[in-house]
Amino acid sequence: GTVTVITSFPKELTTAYQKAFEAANPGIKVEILNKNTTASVAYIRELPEGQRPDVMWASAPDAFEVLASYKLLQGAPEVVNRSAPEKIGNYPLNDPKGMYYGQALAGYGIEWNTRYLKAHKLPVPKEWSDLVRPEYFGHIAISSPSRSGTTQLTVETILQGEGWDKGWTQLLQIMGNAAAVTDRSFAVPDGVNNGQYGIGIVIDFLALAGKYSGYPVDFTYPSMTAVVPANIALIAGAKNADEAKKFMAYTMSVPGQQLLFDPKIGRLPILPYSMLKPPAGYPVPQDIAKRAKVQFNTELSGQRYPVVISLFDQMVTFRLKELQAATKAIHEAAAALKARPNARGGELLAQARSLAYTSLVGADNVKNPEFLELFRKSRRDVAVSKQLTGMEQMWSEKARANYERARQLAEEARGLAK
Amino acid sequence: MNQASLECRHISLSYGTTPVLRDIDLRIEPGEFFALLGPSGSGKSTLLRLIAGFNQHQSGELLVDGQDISGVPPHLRNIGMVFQNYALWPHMTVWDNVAFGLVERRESRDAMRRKVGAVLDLVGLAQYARRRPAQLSGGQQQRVALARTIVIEPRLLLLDEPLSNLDKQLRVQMREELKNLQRKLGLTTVFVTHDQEEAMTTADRMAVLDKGILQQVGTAAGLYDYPHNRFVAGFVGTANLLEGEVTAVSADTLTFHARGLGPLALARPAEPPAIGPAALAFRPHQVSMRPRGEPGDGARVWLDGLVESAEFLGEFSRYRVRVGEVALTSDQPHYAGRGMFAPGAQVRLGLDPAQLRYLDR
Amino acid sequence: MNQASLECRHISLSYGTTPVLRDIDLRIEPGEFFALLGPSGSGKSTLLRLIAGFNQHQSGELLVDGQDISGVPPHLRNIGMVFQNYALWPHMTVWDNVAFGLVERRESRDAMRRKVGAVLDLVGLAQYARRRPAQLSGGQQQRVALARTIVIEPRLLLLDEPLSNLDKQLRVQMREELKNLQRKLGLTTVFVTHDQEEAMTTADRMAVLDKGILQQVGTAAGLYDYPHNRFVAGFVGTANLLEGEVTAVSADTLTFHARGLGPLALARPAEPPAIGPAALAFRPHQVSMRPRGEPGDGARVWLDGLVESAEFLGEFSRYRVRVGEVALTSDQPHYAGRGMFAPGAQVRLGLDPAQLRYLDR
Amino acid sequence: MPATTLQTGARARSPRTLASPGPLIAFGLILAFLLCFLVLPVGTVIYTAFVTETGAPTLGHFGNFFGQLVFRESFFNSLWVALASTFFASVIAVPLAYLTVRFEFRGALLIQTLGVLPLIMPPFVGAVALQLIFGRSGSVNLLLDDWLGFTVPVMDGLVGVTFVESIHYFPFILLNLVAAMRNIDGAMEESALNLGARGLRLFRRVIFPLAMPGYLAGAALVFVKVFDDLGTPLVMGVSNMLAPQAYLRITSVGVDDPLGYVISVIMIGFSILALWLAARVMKGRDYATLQKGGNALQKRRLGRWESLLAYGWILLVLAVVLAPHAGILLMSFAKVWSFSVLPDAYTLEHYATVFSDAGGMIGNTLLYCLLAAGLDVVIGTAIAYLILRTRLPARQWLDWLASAALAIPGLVLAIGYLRLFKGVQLPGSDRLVVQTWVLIMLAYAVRRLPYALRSCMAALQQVHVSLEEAAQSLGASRLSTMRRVMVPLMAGGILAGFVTSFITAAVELSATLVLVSTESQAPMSLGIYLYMQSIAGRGPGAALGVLAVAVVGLGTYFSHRFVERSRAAVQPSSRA
Ligand SMILES: Nc1ncnc2c1ncn2[C@@H]1O[C@H](COP(=O)(O)OP(=O)(O)OP(=O)(O)O)[C@@H](O)[C@H]1O
Ligand SMILES: Nc1ncnc2c1ncn2[C@@H]1O[C@H](COP(=O)(O)OP(=O)(O)OP(=O)(O)O)[C@@H](O)[C@H]1O
Ligand SMILES: [Mg+2]
Ligand SMILES: [Mg+2]
Repeated sequence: GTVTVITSFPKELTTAYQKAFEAANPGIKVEILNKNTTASVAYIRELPEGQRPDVMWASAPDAFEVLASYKLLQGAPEVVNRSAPEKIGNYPLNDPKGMYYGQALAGYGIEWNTRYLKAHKLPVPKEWSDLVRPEYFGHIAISSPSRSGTTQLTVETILQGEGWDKGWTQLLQIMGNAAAVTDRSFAVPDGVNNGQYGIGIVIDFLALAGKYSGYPVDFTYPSMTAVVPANIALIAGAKNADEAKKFMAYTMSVPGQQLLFDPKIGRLPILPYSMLKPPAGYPVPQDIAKRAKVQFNTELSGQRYPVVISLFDQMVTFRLKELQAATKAIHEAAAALKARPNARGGELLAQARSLAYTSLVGADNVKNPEFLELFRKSRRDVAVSKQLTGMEQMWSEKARANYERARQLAEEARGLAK
Repeated sequence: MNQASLECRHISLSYGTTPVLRDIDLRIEPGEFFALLGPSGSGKSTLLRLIAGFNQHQSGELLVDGQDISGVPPHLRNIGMVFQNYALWPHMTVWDNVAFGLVERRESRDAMRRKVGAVLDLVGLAQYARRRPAQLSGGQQQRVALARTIVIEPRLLLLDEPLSNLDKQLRVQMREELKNLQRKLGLTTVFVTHDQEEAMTTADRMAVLDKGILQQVGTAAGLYDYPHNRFVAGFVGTANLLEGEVTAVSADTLTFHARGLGPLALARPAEPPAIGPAALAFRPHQVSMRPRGEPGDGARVWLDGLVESAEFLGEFSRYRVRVGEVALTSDQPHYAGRGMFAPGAQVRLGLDPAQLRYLDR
Repeated sequence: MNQASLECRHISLSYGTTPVLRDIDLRIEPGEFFALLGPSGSGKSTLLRLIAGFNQHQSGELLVDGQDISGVPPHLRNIGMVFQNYALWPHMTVWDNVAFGLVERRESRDAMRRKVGAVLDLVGLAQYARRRPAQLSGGQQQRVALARTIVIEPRLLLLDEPLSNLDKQLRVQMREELKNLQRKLGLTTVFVTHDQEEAMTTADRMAVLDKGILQQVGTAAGLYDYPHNRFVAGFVGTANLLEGEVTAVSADTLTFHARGLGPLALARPAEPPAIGPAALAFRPHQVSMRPRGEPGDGARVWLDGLVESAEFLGEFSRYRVRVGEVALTSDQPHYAGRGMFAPGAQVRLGLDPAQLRYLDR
Repeated sequence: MPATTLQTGARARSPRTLASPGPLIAFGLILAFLLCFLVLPVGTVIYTAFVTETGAPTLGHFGNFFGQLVFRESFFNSLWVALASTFFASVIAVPLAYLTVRFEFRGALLIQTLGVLPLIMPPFVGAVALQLIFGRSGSVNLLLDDWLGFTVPVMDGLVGVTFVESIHYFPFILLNLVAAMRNIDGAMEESALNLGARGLRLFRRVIFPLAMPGYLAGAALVFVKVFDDLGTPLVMGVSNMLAPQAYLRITSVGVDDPLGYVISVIMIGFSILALWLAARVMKGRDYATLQKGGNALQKRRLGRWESLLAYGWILLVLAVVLAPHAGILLMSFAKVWSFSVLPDAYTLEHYATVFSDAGGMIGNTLLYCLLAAGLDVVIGTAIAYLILRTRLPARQWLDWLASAALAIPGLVLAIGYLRLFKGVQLPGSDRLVVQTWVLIMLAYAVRRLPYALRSCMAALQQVHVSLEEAAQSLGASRLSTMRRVMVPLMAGGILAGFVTSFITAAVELSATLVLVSTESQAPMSLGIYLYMQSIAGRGPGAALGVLAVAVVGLGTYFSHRFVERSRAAVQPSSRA
């Protein structure tokens, strides 16, 4: 029979698995349906039972959550390779509810273009905190967490690592240096590769693929990172569930995992390296996870997910211009004050910083279950939608006002430094 | 034979709020060759387009062979029309333009070749068959438009100034051919023309249209000799009109008081007009003209006048002669070598009482 | 005043390999009103377009006021042209169409309003100023085209059948206005027409073109009375042509052997033709017609004939009369009530020797 | 014949309507098509905008929309960008069209074809290529920085979007304008010349107004397209515009935000408004010039300086608008191209990579797009005819409906298809409709219909109605008149419509992504997307892009050749 796999993964990866699996299982054909995550979810949802593809294979955990919530996934615990660990760092490899399973690992980090950094005489950043420095102004790219589940995890990692308030301050400072917040996660590594951006906050395999393809780029995992699984799941109402399970099992088997080391794929396996033959110098996920300072709390992440992405969009994605302007003014004021300190100026600058880099939602608020509950409700309810859009509108207005005020204060401060 | 009668019953049409045709009542007999005359903008084209099905009347009935065809779409009417602006298809050759209607009628290739060839010969364009309309002169284009329509032998043929861009010779020849064709096929034909001679020579009957109103319908001689009103008198041929009043009618004379000229004692016509305002109409070529000195015969009424201008028109010369306060036109046959009256010459004009018409409208 | 002379020197032009104008040699004097006659497709439009600058002659010179303007682009020639197909701009109102040239000449608003108003009055379209061309009748469109051109008072005015779609009355009126305008402005004007009467009444001189060759140039009477060749005789007015041979010329008589008719003894004209093949031409209205019984006068040559057909043309009736083996045309003035000769009638035709022309080409 | 007359005469009593069944049937068929493949599918998705969670109708979402700062901003940004892009696109297209149509111009055909190429810029590749050339670290800026020490941020923010949109969509204007100008009767120009107009004034007062239907068709398309365009702002990272906002909200995984659909509805409304305004401008005017045998505009010679200027301008414009294509070409041969003016090294490998896949994809693209574009011009011509030549009530609705497709995100349409045709089997087989390529083709046809429609309308507006009446009076039925007279006369415009539909369908992605149900159905646009989704695949993606451009470009060139040739026959044989 034919196993239909719906996936957002690049062709190199899917083709490699397709060939290897077909060779290992004569008589079973693999049909790859390549769609982006949104299209995949829509496609599966709209097909009648019995006509759906068999396997969903993608990075973003949120897509799987959505499919699960529509009862479009079907547990298949028997395919899980028991040799794999239960958790990577603090992150459970498989869905606690047993609907989808980690098949490979990926970590978020910093990618940079060496030529670009050289041309702009910039040092190589190592940690998230490096990115707040003024010299990186206008050189950083990130994709929006509302568009990319993995970016959301990165943001959440920072928030959990630094604490809500401090985390937002750092995040906003980094974002003030951003050149762009892209809507496609792929745009970030792509932009770094071709030199449009100097630095990108990206998922490791995309950066590594660039590096192995000969681009002048490099990648590092900051100490505060999360290693998260890419998932695979069996779709409910699949045409060909039995053979599909075979395919899923294959991807998690030793030969299946070994494929991940291919330079064009460049992903981290879930199996311990003792069972595989990793190339020399290949990053070890367990090590990265161990190094990481964060104890990632999946539940917390899940709870405040809608708040975080919405807040991020209102404060950063849609207000990037204003945030950039404020940050620029702050950097300039800081530089000026450093050369000629001025007490009043310092005060104003501090005020500006606090205005620009403070989250509009307090740490208490996010812990308030009612507040969180509001974001869980369906936006199709007019009243809810009204409340939510009212909230978003308020954030948006406030963010704009704050950034504007911060810019003015910083300029004032800079004026005082003369 | 393909004869069809055409009848318009109380047809009215307006473009927006502008009335263009008003209560047109007209019957054209099967096989008749009917001319439509009228000044520019009087609604002639509109009437033809209405018959062909491109305009819709707001009231009235349009009957062909007694059947109301108001709702029939143009292509089912089998009414051929030659458009005033030719409307040739620029993307087709002359041949294809002409063959168009035959193709629609699924004629055999042979029949088509024969018919198109014949009609192109008829209009004298056989050697232009492979050209496109843009490569033809205006008159040639007009002939293509004509050929295209007559080749399908419609049951009713509408011609909107089909010969206006042709020279006289070709025109005469074409209209003779048209007439022959019409006779041969018994085609009921309605055609619009500005050329009075054309109308008179070819048409069995004709109608004069003015401001959307049918002024008079009749034979050429009928309209020419017995116009119903001033408009027709002036429009069909040239007419001298003396405005004035019939003041008295006796047993054998009639007194007409012409404005600017004074009373005239005239012979009483068979059907004398009513006492009251009227116009006296007569044709310029029916006016005799003599030098002032020469004696006139008694059968005519003689008026003294002064030549104001003289024009040579080929067959005749046309004089404007001032008589009292009015200017009359007089046409005199032209003979080479024989002198013309010069402007300023003193002359006498003789009116033939039998040719005078009294118009009260 | 704006008078310009126009001279064509040995101008030839072909479309591809088809020669359309051949060695045209023509001089038009400043202020002259010049008519161009010729059958359809003879090259009249081509010649006008050439003068206006839209066609390029392959050889020869085109001089205006003595200067060769062959290379001057059309918009700099200041030569107004009325196109045979009107070429009105459909997206502009009548007013805008007419004002177009004035706008190009940067006239003041006031002057523009005045001039456009005046010319629209002239062509009788003042109340149509706000319409678009598509809402006008054919004749109205033609008048707009005319107005648009004369309003700019060009130094040379070219008219390509400017009145062909107008009725007779309007035509007469328009051509009088044209003529007045032309006189007032002293505009040198060349116009193409199919209407011989039009050409004769308005033009100072005229030229007849056939197959791209200038056949004759002269005044109306000159062409009419003394045509150079058969073509001109037949084209300007109607002519009876008797083919045959001049067999003898004596002191006061001349013998013409007409084909199909036999020898005729005629008075010797002042400039007698050479012995040899020739044609005898005379005008239908110069042919007297009597019933066979009536005696004819001795000044004419009388021939017996048989009426073949009769047509009523308004001012006169036209008869085809068979004489021997040829058919002659005879026009007789029409009088209401007076009978016409019926087909089949036995008649005598009288030719006036003074009006006979001998043509050897 | 009399029998037919009798029947028809009896049936059609009312004197007002020439009710022959043909137009009614056409109207019905088109309406059914639009209902099935546009209104209903979209309705099943977009009704969310009008209902609450429980399904009760509401307009509350619209209220919520207008309260939002982001949306007001987005609206004005979109409007501004659309207006500016229309303006710049006109600046590019109008001179190109005028120069090549009215003057004897070497390579006019080539220029007109090259002028269409920008449309064939596969999404993603085009943006990437443009970044490589004009981006912050693109070739141009690197050179500028090296030599002059400054950079030009043409690719940033709204300016960037405007720049990209202008050079991407000006062919809409070019194509339609060229077709329209070719339809002008030469005598129109001659009489203007004769009255002393020339050069720019002649163009402004006569030629351009007469070509107005074509220009407006093109400009309206550019405006609406840019207003509704998603791809460009998305890849340029500008989210404060309407289309991205709608997209972001509709596609955020797991969030079913009705505001996304509200935005879609608003975009549809606004697009229709724009088209309606364009139609108003034309209303009551007449553009038909082809009537008396019709001579086309004559080509004239340019003077030496004039031609120097003209060629200079054209080369400049072409250099800018073809930059992305140069970029793609370089990319397809590049080993690595990063932060440098030109690639580091070249290779043919990428072509080898894609070659195995390319055949099938080219075939699919041609199959879907030719069918879709064919369907579009047929429907487009029919709608144009119904609107301009019949008095059917509500015929204008067909136009509005069809044009609404411009504003509908491909994703929405595709989801609608899946939803509407769920479980429907292909007649005569057990295959599901949703798993065949038919839906992909139909989605293309529906989404590109507005392009074809605008062109067909423009073309028909220029044909004098008496040409058609003449055919009818010779016994040609409406259908036959269409086929034998109208369609040949409209050929230029129809071709323009066909080409635009074809080209834009060839690069359509959003609906494709959802609707492709097996690998073997993938068209080139999807292939390119897939390759471009991986770093290592950029080269092969670009190579496939080059193939796409070549295939579609050749198609365009030959169709131009075809029309030009049939036109040459109409031109007078000699002009000295
Ligand atoms: N573009 C062309 N290509 C080839 N031949 C042409 C072209 N235009 C005109 N002709 C031919 O040139 C000849 C002269 O044409 P022209 O238009 O000058 O005639 P005309 O005297 O104006 O005739 P009409 O009185 O019918 O308008 C005609 O035989 C015509 O067929
Ligand atoms: N589309 C239209 N809208 C408004 N008025 C129109 C329209 N078409 C024609 N007319 C007017 O209707 C009247 C009659 O037009 P029609 O074309 O029937 O005249 P015609 O008798 O054929 O004149 P001509 O001899 O000049 O061709 C004219 O006054 C014209 O201006
Ligand atoms: Mg008319
Ligand atoms: Mg002509």
